[in-house]
Order: sequence, then C-alpha cells, then structure tokens
Amino acid sequence: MSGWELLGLSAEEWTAVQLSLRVATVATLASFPFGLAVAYVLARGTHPGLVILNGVVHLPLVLPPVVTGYLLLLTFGKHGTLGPFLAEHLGLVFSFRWTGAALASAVMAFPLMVRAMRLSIEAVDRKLEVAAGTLGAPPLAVFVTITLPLIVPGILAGLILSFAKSMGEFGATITFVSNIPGETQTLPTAIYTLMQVPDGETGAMRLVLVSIGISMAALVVSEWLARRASGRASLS
Amino acid sequence: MSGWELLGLSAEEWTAVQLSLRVATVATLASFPFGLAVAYVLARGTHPGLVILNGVVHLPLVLPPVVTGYLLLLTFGKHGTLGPFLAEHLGLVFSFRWTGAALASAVMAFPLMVRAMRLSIEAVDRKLEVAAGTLGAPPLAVFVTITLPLIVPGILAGLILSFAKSMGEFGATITFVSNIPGETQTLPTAIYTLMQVPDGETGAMRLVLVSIGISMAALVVSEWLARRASGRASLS
Amino acid sequence: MTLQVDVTSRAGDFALSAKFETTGGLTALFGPSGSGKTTLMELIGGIRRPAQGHVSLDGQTLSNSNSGRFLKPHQRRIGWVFQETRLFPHMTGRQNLTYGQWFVRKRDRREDLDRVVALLGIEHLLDRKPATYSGGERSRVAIGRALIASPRLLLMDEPLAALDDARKAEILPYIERLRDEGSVEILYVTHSLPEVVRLANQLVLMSNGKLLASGETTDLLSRFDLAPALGEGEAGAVIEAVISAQDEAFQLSQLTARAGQLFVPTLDLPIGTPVRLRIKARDVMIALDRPIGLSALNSLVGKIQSIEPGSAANVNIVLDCQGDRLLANLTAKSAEMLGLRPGTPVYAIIKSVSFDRLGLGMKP
Amino acid sequence: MTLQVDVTSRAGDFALSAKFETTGGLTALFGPSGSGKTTLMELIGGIRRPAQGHVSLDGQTLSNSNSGRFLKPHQRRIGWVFQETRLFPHMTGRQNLTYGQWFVRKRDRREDLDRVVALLGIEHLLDRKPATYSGGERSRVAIGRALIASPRLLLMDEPLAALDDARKAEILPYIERLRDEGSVEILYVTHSLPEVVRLANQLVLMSNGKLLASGETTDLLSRFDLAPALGEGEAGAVIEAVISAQDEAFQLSQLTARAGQLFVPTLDLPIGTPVRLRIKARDVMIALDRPIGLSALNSLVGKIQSIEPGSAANVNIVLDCQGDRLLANLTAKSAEMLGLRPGTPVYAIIKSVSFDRLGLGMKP
Amino acid sequence: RISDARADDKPLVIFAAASLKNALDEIAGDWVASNHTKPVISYAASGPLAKQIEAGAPADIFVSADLDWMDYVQKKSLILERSRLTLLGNKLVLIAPRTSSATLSLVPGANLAALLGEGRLAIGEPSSVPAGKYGKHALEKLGLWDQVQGKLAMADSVRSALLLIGRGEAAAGIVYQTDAAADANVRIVATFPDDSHPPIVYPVAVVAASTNQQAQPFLDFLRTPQARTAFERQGFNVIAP
Ligand SMILES: Nc1ncnc2c1ncn2[C@@H]1O[C@H](COP(=O)(O)OP(=O)(O)OP(=O)(O)O)[C@@H](O)[C@H]1O
Ligand SMILES: Nc1ncnc2c1ncn2[C@@H]1O[C@H](COP(=O)(O)OP(=O)(O)OP(=O)(O)O)[C@@H](O)[C@H]1O
Ligand SMILES: [Mg+2]
Ligand SMILES: [Mg+2]
Repeated sequence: MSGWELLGLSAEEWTAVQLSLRVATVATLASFPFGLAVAYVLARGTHPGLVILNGVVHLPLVLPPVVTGYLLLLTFGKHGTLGPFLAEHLGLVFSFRWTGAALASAVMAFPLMVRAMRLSIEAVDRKLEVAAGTLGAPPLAVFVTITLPLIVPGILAGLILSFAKSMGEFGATITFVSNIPGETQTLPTAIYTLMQVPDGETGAMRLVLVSIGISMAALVVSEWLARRASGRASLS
Repeated sequence: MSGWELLGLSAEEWTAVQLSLRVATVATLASFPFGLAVAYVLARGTHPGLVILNGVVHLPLVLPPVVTGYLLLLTFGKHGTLGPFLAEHLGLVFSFRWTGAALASAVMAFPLMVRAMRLSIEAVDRKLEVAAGTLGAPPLAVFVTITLPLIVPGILAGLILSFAKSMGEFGATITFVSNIPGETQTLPTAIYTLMQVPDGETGAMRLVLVSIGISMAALVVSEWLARRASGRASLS
Repeated sequence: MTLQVDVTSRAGDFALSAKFETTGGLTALFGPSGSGKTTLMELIGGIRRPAQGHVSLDGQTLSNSNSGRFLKPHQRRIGWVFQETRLFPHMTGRQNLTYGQWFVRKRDRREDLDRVVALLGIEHLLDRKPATYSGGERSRVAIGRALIASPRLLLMDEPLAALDDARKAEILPYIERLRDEGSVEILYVTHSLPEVVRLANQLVLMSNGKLLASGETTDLLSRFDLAPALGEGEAGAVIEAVISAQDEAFQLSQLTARAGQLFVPTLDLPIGTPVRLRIKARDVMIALDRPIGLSALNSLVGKIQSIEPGSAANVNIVLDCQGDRLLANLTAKSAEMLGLRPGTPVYAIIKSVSFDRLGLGMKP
Repeated sequence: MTLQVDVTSRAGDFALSAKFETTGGLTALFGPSGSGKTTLMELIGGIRRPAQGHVSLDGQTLSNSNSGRFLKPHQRRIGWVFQETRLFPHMTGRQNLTYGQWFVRKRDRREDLDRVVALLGIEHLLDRKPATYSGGERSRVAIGRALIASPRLLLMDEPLAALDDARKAEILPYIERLRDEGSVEILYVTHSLPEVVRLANQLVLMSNGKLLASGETTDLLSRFDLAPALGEGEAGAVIEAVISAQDEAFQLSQLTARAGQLFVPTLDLPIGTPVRLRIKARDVMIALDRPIGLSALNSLVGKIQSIEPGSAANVNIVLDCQGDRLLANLTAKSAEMLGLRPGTPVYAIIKSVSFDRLGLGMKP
Repeated sequence: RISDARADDKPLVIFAAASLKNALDEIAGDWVASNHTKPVISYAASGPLAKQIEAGAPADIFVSADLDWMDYVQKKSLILERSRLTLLGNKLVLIAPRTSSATLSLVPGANLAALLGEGRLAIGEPSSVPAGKYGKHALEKLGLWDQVQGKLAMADSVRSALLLIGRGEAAAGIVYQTDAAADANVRIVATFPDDSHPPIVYPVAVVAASTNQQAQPFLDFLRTPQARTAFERQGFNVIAP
C-alpha cells in the first residue's frame, strides 16, 4: 500500500500532488536567478528607467490572475508572440505542459520573490562591500562573498514565498495551461475542480490538507535554514 | 464631462474603480497594525508555538483563493463562526458588503505584508534597541522611536504589496461577497466578468489599464517615500 | 553610592568572575584587550544575565541569580557610553542627545543640552545624522547622550579612546566634576593610565576574565607587583597633599605633603584644598646631596627603603619621605654608581613640569 | 615608493584640501577629531571621489579630475584598517583574515597567516565570528586582514586606539619592520604622539580640513610653533645618533650624538646602527654646573639659544648642544632662579629611564 | 507528455465544463472498462477552455456548459461542425436555505421580492455564467427582474451561488436542478417553467485540430444507455437521441 493510498488519495490526485511539488520547485528555482538579478538592480540601480521595470515586476500582483494567464497564453502560447521562438530556439515549450504551469507560478510569485530579496539587499551595510573592494575583490566577487551571504534571510524568504504561492496558484495556471491531469493539473486546479461539483468539498478539503502539509513542511525547513544562517552570522 | 467619461468608462465601471480604491486602501491600512504585530512577534518571538502562527499567516498564499473565500464565508459569514459576534458587538458586517471585499483582500495580502515587515524587523540592529533601553526607554517606546523608524522600508514594502495585491485580488473576494455592482464589484471582479464573456477582452483590457495606472501611481509614491526615508537615515 | 558586584558568567570559551564593591565616585576598569571589561559592564548594566551572583546599587538589588530577580536595563537608570557608540542612525545629533531626557523625571535631570554640547564641541553635529560623523565625533555625541540621560550609574567604555589629547583635556575636568558632585557613580574603562590616575578613586584590574585586584587607586598604583598589569613606565606613587600657597607670578601652586614642599603647575583651587598627585617613578631622580644650580624645583628628603630589580636595565626604588611613600625608577648603573643601599639617606628630585596635567587633580 | 596627493573635496559643510607628497616609509596623519584625516584617506583609497585634483602612487595615476580617470578601490591595491573595523560578520576570524589573499597574485603575497595571527594574539578568534569579539580584538583582526592582503599602500586609521599599551608594544615593532622592508608604504592616523615619533618618517598635520604642515617628522616635532597642534607636554627634540657601545651588564646602550654621549635602555641593534631618539622637553633639566651625586646618567654640554614663554607657568628653552638642537621645558621660576639668559652655558640633564620605549627606534 | 505518446494509445483529451465532472469521470471509467485508453479530462470553466482551444490546446473533445462559447469556437472553425451535438439538458430552479419555509409559484407577477425580504438573490453572473444567463432571462420573461435587480448577489459560478444560499448568506437563489438536488443545505422552492428561458443545453463537439481516432467513438459512447444512466444519476436529462 503506497503513501497516497494511506492518505486516501486517488491515483490522479497523487499525480496532482507530485506535479504540484515539481511545478512549485521548478518555478521557484528557475525564477531565482532572475529574481535575484532584478532585486539587485532595483535595490542598487539609479537609472530612472528602473521605475518601469519595477512596475512590470509588480504586474502579476496587480492583475487578476485570469488576465495574467490570458497574457501568458498570448505570449507563450503555441501561437503566441514568443512561444514559437522559444520552442524553436531553446526547445522550451510551455503551452499545455507542466512547464507552462511552472511558468505561470513563477510569474505570479515573481513580485513576492523580488521584493523579499530586494529588502534584504537594501539592508546590507555597503561599507562591508567597500571593505571587500579594498581587499582587492572585484564587484562580482564582492557580490558572491559578501552580499549574497548577508542576504540569505531575504533569499530564503523569497524562495519560500515563491514556493507557497506556487502551491496555491490557480487562476493564471488554469487560464494558461488548462487543467489536464498528469500534465497541468496541480493541487490547486484539482481542488478547484472538486469545488465545482456537488459533494466535491470533502475531496477538496482532503487535497487542501495535503497542500497545507507540504507548504508547512517547506516553511519549517526554510525557517530552520534561516535560523541556522543568522545563527552563523551573529549571536550577541 | 467627467474624468471617467474621458477614460471611456461606463458609470458602473467608474464605480468599480472608486470601490477598488476604497477596498485596497482600507484593506491595507486596516490590516497594517495586525500585520506589524504579527511580523514583530514572528521576527522576535521564540515560543515554539509561533510555527503555527507562521503557518496560518501563510495559508492564504498556499490555498487556492476560492478555498480562502470559502473559509472566510464559514468564519465571517452571516452564519459563520465569528460573523454574528462581530456584527453584534462591533457592528462589523462583512457579508455582501464592501467591507467583506476589503477583508478578503486584506487576508489574501496578509502574508505578503507580514513577510516584508518581518524581514525588515529582523534586519534591525538590536544593539540600538538595547542602547535605547539603557537611556531609560521602556519596550514600547523603544519600538516606536527606534524599531519603527528603522523598518520604514519594510513597512512601505508591506503596504505597497498589500495595496497592489488588493487591486488584483479576485478569487477570494467573489467567493466571499460575490459580485454586487456598487457594493462588492471591484476592478478585478469586473475584469474577470468581462473576460468570461466571448469577445469581452477589449473591455477588460481598458479596465486592466486603469488598474495598472492606479497601482503604478501607488508604487511610485511608495518608492519615493522609501527613498526619502532612507535618505534621511543615512547617506555615506 | 555603592555598587556591589559578585558575578560569574560564561560566553563560549570565555569565563568571567568578578567580585568587588565600590564606594562611589569613579572606578576605573583596567585590563588588556579581551580581559572582560565590556562583559563585566554588560553584566552590571543588565544587558547580559549573570550565570550566578548578584549586582546591587545603593542597596537596591538589580539582579540576583538566587531570587531570580533581574531588572531590565531601562529599569536600572544605568547609562552607557558604548565602545561602538551605538548612535541612532535615523536621528539627528540633537535627537540622539536628548533621547534620554524623555524618560527621566524632571527633578532627576541634571544636564543641560547646551552646556554638554559646548563642552564636547559638537554644535556642528546637532542637525546632522550620525552617518557622516567622524570617529571622534561619534564618541563625543555618545558621551553627551549618556550624560543628558542623567543616570545614577554611568558605564563608560573607553569613551576618550578616539579623541586627541587637546579634546581629552577639555573633557576630563568635566568628568571630574561629575565624579565629585556625587550624584552619579561612574565605572570607567580605559587603557590610559594617566586617565586612571586623574579620575579614579578606585581601580579594578582585570585579566583574562578574572579580577586581578581592586581597591583604592592610590594603593594599587604604588604596588610594584602590579606594574606588569599597569604597563611599562607607568608605575608611580600617588601621594596626598594640601595646597599651601599660590605663586601667582610664576603660576605655580605650592603643596605640602608629609614628604615636604612641592611646586606644581598652578591648580585653580583654594588654599587648603586636599589634592592627590601622582609621581611617576620614571620622573624621580635621586641625589646624594641637595643639588644646587639645578632647574628642578622639588627636592624631598628621604631614605631608601628597598631596591628591587625592575624590568631590563632598571631598578625600582622605594623611598620613605617622612611617611610618604615614593617610587623611583633608575638604571641599575646609576644605583650602582651612587652606591645606593636600603637605608641610604637621599634626596628625591622632581621637575615641576613633569607633573602630568592629566594625572593631577583634586582628591576624589 | 611615493604617494602624491593634491585634492579638494567637499561633504556638506566640510571642505577639505590637501597637497603633499611622501617619499615612502610611514607617514603619520595627525590632527584633532573631525579635522579630515579619514576623509583624506578615503580620497586616496578611492572610496570617495575628489572634487578636484589628483592622486598618484609610484607614478601611477589613481585619480585625476582633469582626465576623469578614477580607479575603483579594488584596482588600487590600497589596503585599509578602517576606524570602525568593518569585519565581515558572516565570516570567521580565519575567513576574514585570509579574504584578501584570494585577490593577490602569489608572488605579491608577503604575509603569512600564522605569523600575523601569532603577532596579534588572535588564535582564539580564528574560528569565531566577529559578533562576539571585544573591541580590541576587532581592531586586531582588522589589522591582520589588511596585512595579509599585501597591499602596496596601507591606510591605517587609528589602528591601535582600542589596544592596551602591552599589546601596542608588541605590534609596533612589526609595523616598523613593515615600514623598513620598503615593500609597502603606510599612511597612519593616530592621536598618539609617541606612536608618531616611533613610527613616522614623515608627518602630515591636519586641522579643520586644511593641511597645517607636512614634512620630515624630525623637523616638524622640533618646531615649538606646532606645539599647540601636537599637544601639551609632547613637544620635544628628535636627534640622531649612532649606537657606539653596548653595556651588557647594565643593559644600556651608549649612543653618540653630536651633543655627546647618551645612555638609553638597551637597543637590540648592532653597534654603528643609526637611531633616532626623541627627548621630550619636559624630561630635560638644566644645571649650571656638572652635577655630582645625581642619578641621572646623561648630562650634555650646551648653550642656551633662546627662551620663549610657553604655556602657563612654563618657559621653552632651546639649547644648542654642539649642533644638536635640544628643547627643555622649565618653570619660569626655575629659569629665573638660575638666571638663565640666551648665551648662558649650561648642562642638559636627562634620566636614562625617561626615554620612551614607544618613541625610541631605528632611524626610519 | 501528451504529444509525444504513440498515436495508437494516445489518450483522448477532453476539455469539459467543470460541472460535469462527476458524470464524466464515471463515464470515463466505463470507457476504460470497455478496453479503451483512459481519457484525460481537463475541467475548467467553459470560457477559458474555449480560449485555450483557440490558442491551440491539444484537446480532442470540447464539452461546453454554455451555448455561446460553443458558438464562439464554431464561428472560428475550431470544432468539427458536423460532430457537434446537443447532449444534455438541465432545469433551472429557485432555491432557498434548508431552514427556509418560503413558498412561491413561479408565474408572471409572483412576489419574489417578498420572499427575499431584506436578503439577496444569489445567481451566477448573468453575462458570464450560463446559469445566471438563463436565470436572468427567466426572470425577465416572468416580469420579476425589476423586483430583484438591485438585490442580486452575482457569483462567479453556479457552485458559488449554491454555496451562498447553503450558508444562508443569500435568502434565495437560482441554480441548476442538478446542483440543488445534490446539496442538503438547500431546498428547492420552485422550478422555472421550461418556456421561461432558452433550453439549457450542454453541447459537445470534436475539436477540429484533433487527430485522435477515438474522438468520434467517445462522442458516440456518450449516447449509450450506460452513459445516459450516469448523466441521469447526476440529474441531467439526456437530450441527444
Ligand atoms: N560567545 C563567545 N564565545 C567565546 N568568547 C567570547 C564570546 N563572547 C565574548 N567572548 C570573549 O570574551 C572576551 C572578553 O570580551 P570583552 O568584550 O569583555 O573584552 P574587553 O575587556 O572589553 O576587551 P577590549 O578592551 O578589547 O574591548 C573576549 O576575548 C571575547 O572574545
Ligand atoms: N556629509 C557631510 N556633511 C557635513 N560634514 C561632514 C559630512 N561628512 C563628513 N563631514 C565632516 O567632516 C569632518 C571630517 O571627518 P573625518 O571623518 O575625516 O574626520 P577625522 O579627522 O577622521 O576625525 P576622527 O579623528 O574623529 O576620526 C567631520 O567633522 C565630519 O563631521
Ligand atoms: Mg571592550
Ligand atoms: Mg577618522
């Protein structure tokens, strides 16, 4: 008897759980470098054009998820603006694929990730970076050895927010890549489906509990890591 | 000719714009003290039970918005767990009211607000708080005069995230208080409705632009305030 | 006012234990870097909780590991000048300085902003935030901030370390006045022995987390056995005297000690005032006959009590000058050339200008 | 190595302008708190951009406002010991110390971790993060970190201010060695004149953002007109001598200067080594006849060149001792009693033990 | 991945209105039992599904809960017009919370306002939710629309409307009979006359881009008695012959 049977999940639901985990993990990790770069530029840059970038980053928060999903469909869909290009040159196909669900999640969570990291970067004492420079470290080395370790709390916060959001993202995902079991049916879309039929609530609530369980586990791990990191950094 | 006619909005849409502004503002401001308190407790508390609080705070992120809306209904509805109590003792009625929309927005944005503020609180140099204590300041005064001014960036980030999220929140709101023009029909619900009608995209996009405009304005103001605050706090 | 301390504490590998009692005035905390001075202050100020023991001030128990009593820092009225200043970065100089005033009752306020600002020379910092202050400016504002809060015990952690001598010379008399007014007790960490001599009526010597010695400054400074702890060339005797005459023409004060008459640079104090002066062993010369035609104004009659080998080429000589104990530091060669032995009657010669202004002051 | 600086800068109300040139070795930057020492270093190190002017090191232009050239700090190989230490809080002592090594070419590495650690006494900090260091421990690690990065110019901003004398005495010879090896030039901020005397071959005096004077330490320290800038009781002459004999029995070194023979506490250097020694004006006594039966070992024959009123009760006397210029600080009363006038032949009496170990060293 | 699977055992991809989940899941089970590959069914609202088909979704069959969206895709030639078939029908009912004892007969001029009192009438958003569209039509036809227009609580789906009534938030509401029958928290007050609204139908069709040979057979399977039983068990009436 497998774990999912113990939880009273159907095979399809178990697939949705696995898929959600994969989508959330990939969405979080794949958007991390971009999130970090954007956070850094927003925190440190002085170019007036950054106000636009900042606005764009916040869009997924401001727009109703269906709109974001629809825009994703128009951009990354099979016949979208970038879709064919990405498919041809990078082999990246998003339309109606789990990768698309990951993209939708990543986009929706992006403002949260960026803001958390940006706050941390802004809190870094730049005198320490200057000190590293006087010891001969070029800017990239300063970033990797000084800035990055000092913003671990912000990075972890950004990652966990992104992960949690991915576990709950539904509107953009279902609009962009539909709700195809085994491919794009994540936990939240499965929950949605169950909520749409008579007597579906019980099933939905079971999945909700699974989703909460996963997210709480991720949360606890992130808090533990954060505590470890800050414990390493200071004590007094 | 009024402003909304210039924008090509119908009277009903204009109402939705105003309502959205009100809902986002009230949701943001009313949840601020709670958000700040929770952020403080999570940042500074050591009680093991806080892991539960932390989990609960993240729930609206993890759960599909319909589920959150559903839970709000069970809790704050006319016949919900807390609804009757609040109505009787505090005169707070949420069901089918704009206040309910504000509540839904506030709840959905709560994890974002808390996290931003928490990150800032964790970055505060506690030695400064200790110094204030040695100058005779009791804990509350230390918080107000030292901690609070030092976390202004986090507070502003939390507020703007909450505001932006409120401008985009739709799922929990419509489930909780449905879609009543003039009362609970915010911009995102109006947009959603239009998106569900064949060929409704054009109308939806017009509202989307209004929504983006408002949010960007809020964003620019918040960035300006943050710059001012940090400019005040340090320069070198 | 009295501070009673008997604490032990441990942080990582570092263990501290200290037991001492002060009787008011200014107590210097002296010891090498890393010996636990700041830690000890933290235990007293309530920033760190002692593992064992108790701290009490003026009879009020501030912490006691047996009863579990532990007052928070803001309940202690113990002011701090922190080693790393800890100025509030979001406040102007003025706001930093006056911060403590909000939390003192009117009648407990002793210091006035304008006076403190003038004394410390920080007018130009009042409207600026600390981020642009220089190192010494930060210390000065930190000192001002603690003073204006009018605490009953003031913990000063190397407050003058970042300042030039001229600035120090301006601030020291003020600390003396604080000490002598009696309304605040001061615990003062410093690495400068002249400051100790000038300011401290009591001295606590720390080494490696342990209390090496504690007691009257005069006593401890006269102990050659503590010389290694006090630093090379800093040993000396502290004697007490009263001002017996003022020579206005030459701007000298004449002091009368048991040892005899001494001329020192003018002290602006009334005749009859008891003073304390430190005579560094290295500033004392020994002569077999009363010298003539020598510029040194002071020659005291005495007898050699003991001769002990000092560091390297030197010998430490203890003189008894009619009851006052004087120390002299000579090269062994000189001692030999002069044929000095215990019991030899000698003259102790001291230049008036060698009295260190930093180390010369009213009897605390 | 030479550093050429000619810069102006402005921050808020504070304007700085400085033009000087060094010829290698160690240059002390001396001036009251807030006079612009740290700012000047920032302009040299590339942390702050000069409004006008240029900085060049060894012929390489580091910044030039005309050409717009401005090297980033990491392109300058200019090391820093920051006044506020700026240790990396997330790294252990060891990681802090070795940080700079990653960015130096192997052949440019001069310092070895173990040696620096032993010298600074920071073994116990290697595996701990800076958060728990004491104030002095932070400075020591900061010094070590800068040294191990092997820069070609080292900017040290009050590096020893937080240390006790014993620790200072251990570190000073090491800085002397650095200075004399010639592979690194040092710019050294301090408020301690003994450190200046001991370490600096050149001195830059700052006051209120302006350069008051710059030049050879020996020259500047002998100028009574700079005494107010140098601090009370610190004026003195610096004379040059060679070691002419070693008295092992009494552990004294005999020096020969133009003024004559001098005995000083033993210097562990070969006979014939040129040395520099500072004789503080306050340590010099004047006698009309050669004294007999006096413990002071040194008496130099000279002639009074001038007598000038000093501070308060004192007079400053310039002596010419066979070409060496000596300063003496007496009370006006003594000068009168002895009837001193310009031209009077006198003896200058100096105790051997009064030579300050911190201020006595090889000629830089 | 769907597109990579070999053509012969490539599962059918069905885009279906979410309200059909219970019935279609059961029928899909039967279809597998009769030796077919298990179909993949993506349940969502009809609107997004239609737009996704437009955007090139790999769907073989579209089951819409709404005539308009089926017309939308047909107009864009996204479905095989000849395969289109009106499969199911449903009824529209007026419901109230279980505890309510209200009665009303749905005839022109009935006093619906009185039944609502201070409460609201929960209904699907009339412009986007099919049940709402039918409800509005029926109320207009019966001349009751003006009575309730200001008292509507418009939900984003018929399920949300049902929830509002079941929780007692709304005093009454209009939903499909299928939903009302399955929910113990609500009570059917009256059924709307069939002629008060356009027929409530669920059209199905094969997507034009589909290459799956099983598409038409599955559509045929939906008309078997076995499937009919499944639909009827959920309260639908099967219209297709
Ligand atoms: N958590 C810890 N683990 C190990 N050692 C610690 C810890 N915290 C403090 N110490 C050590 O305790 C010693 C005393 O520190 P303290 O700050 O009291 O010294 P100090 O006398 O004030 O020195 P300084 O004059 O340099 O400021 C230091 O050696 C420090 O490294
Ligand atoms: N932005 C600014 N606005 C006004 N004054 C400034 C600004 N930045 C620096 N200053 C002033 O410049 C002066 C020089 O500062 P600097 O740090 O160079 O002094 P310093 O000589 O190193 O003093 P210390 O010995 O106290 O460290 C200080 O008085 C400081 O207050
Ligand atoms: Mg300390
Ligand atoms: Mg400085």
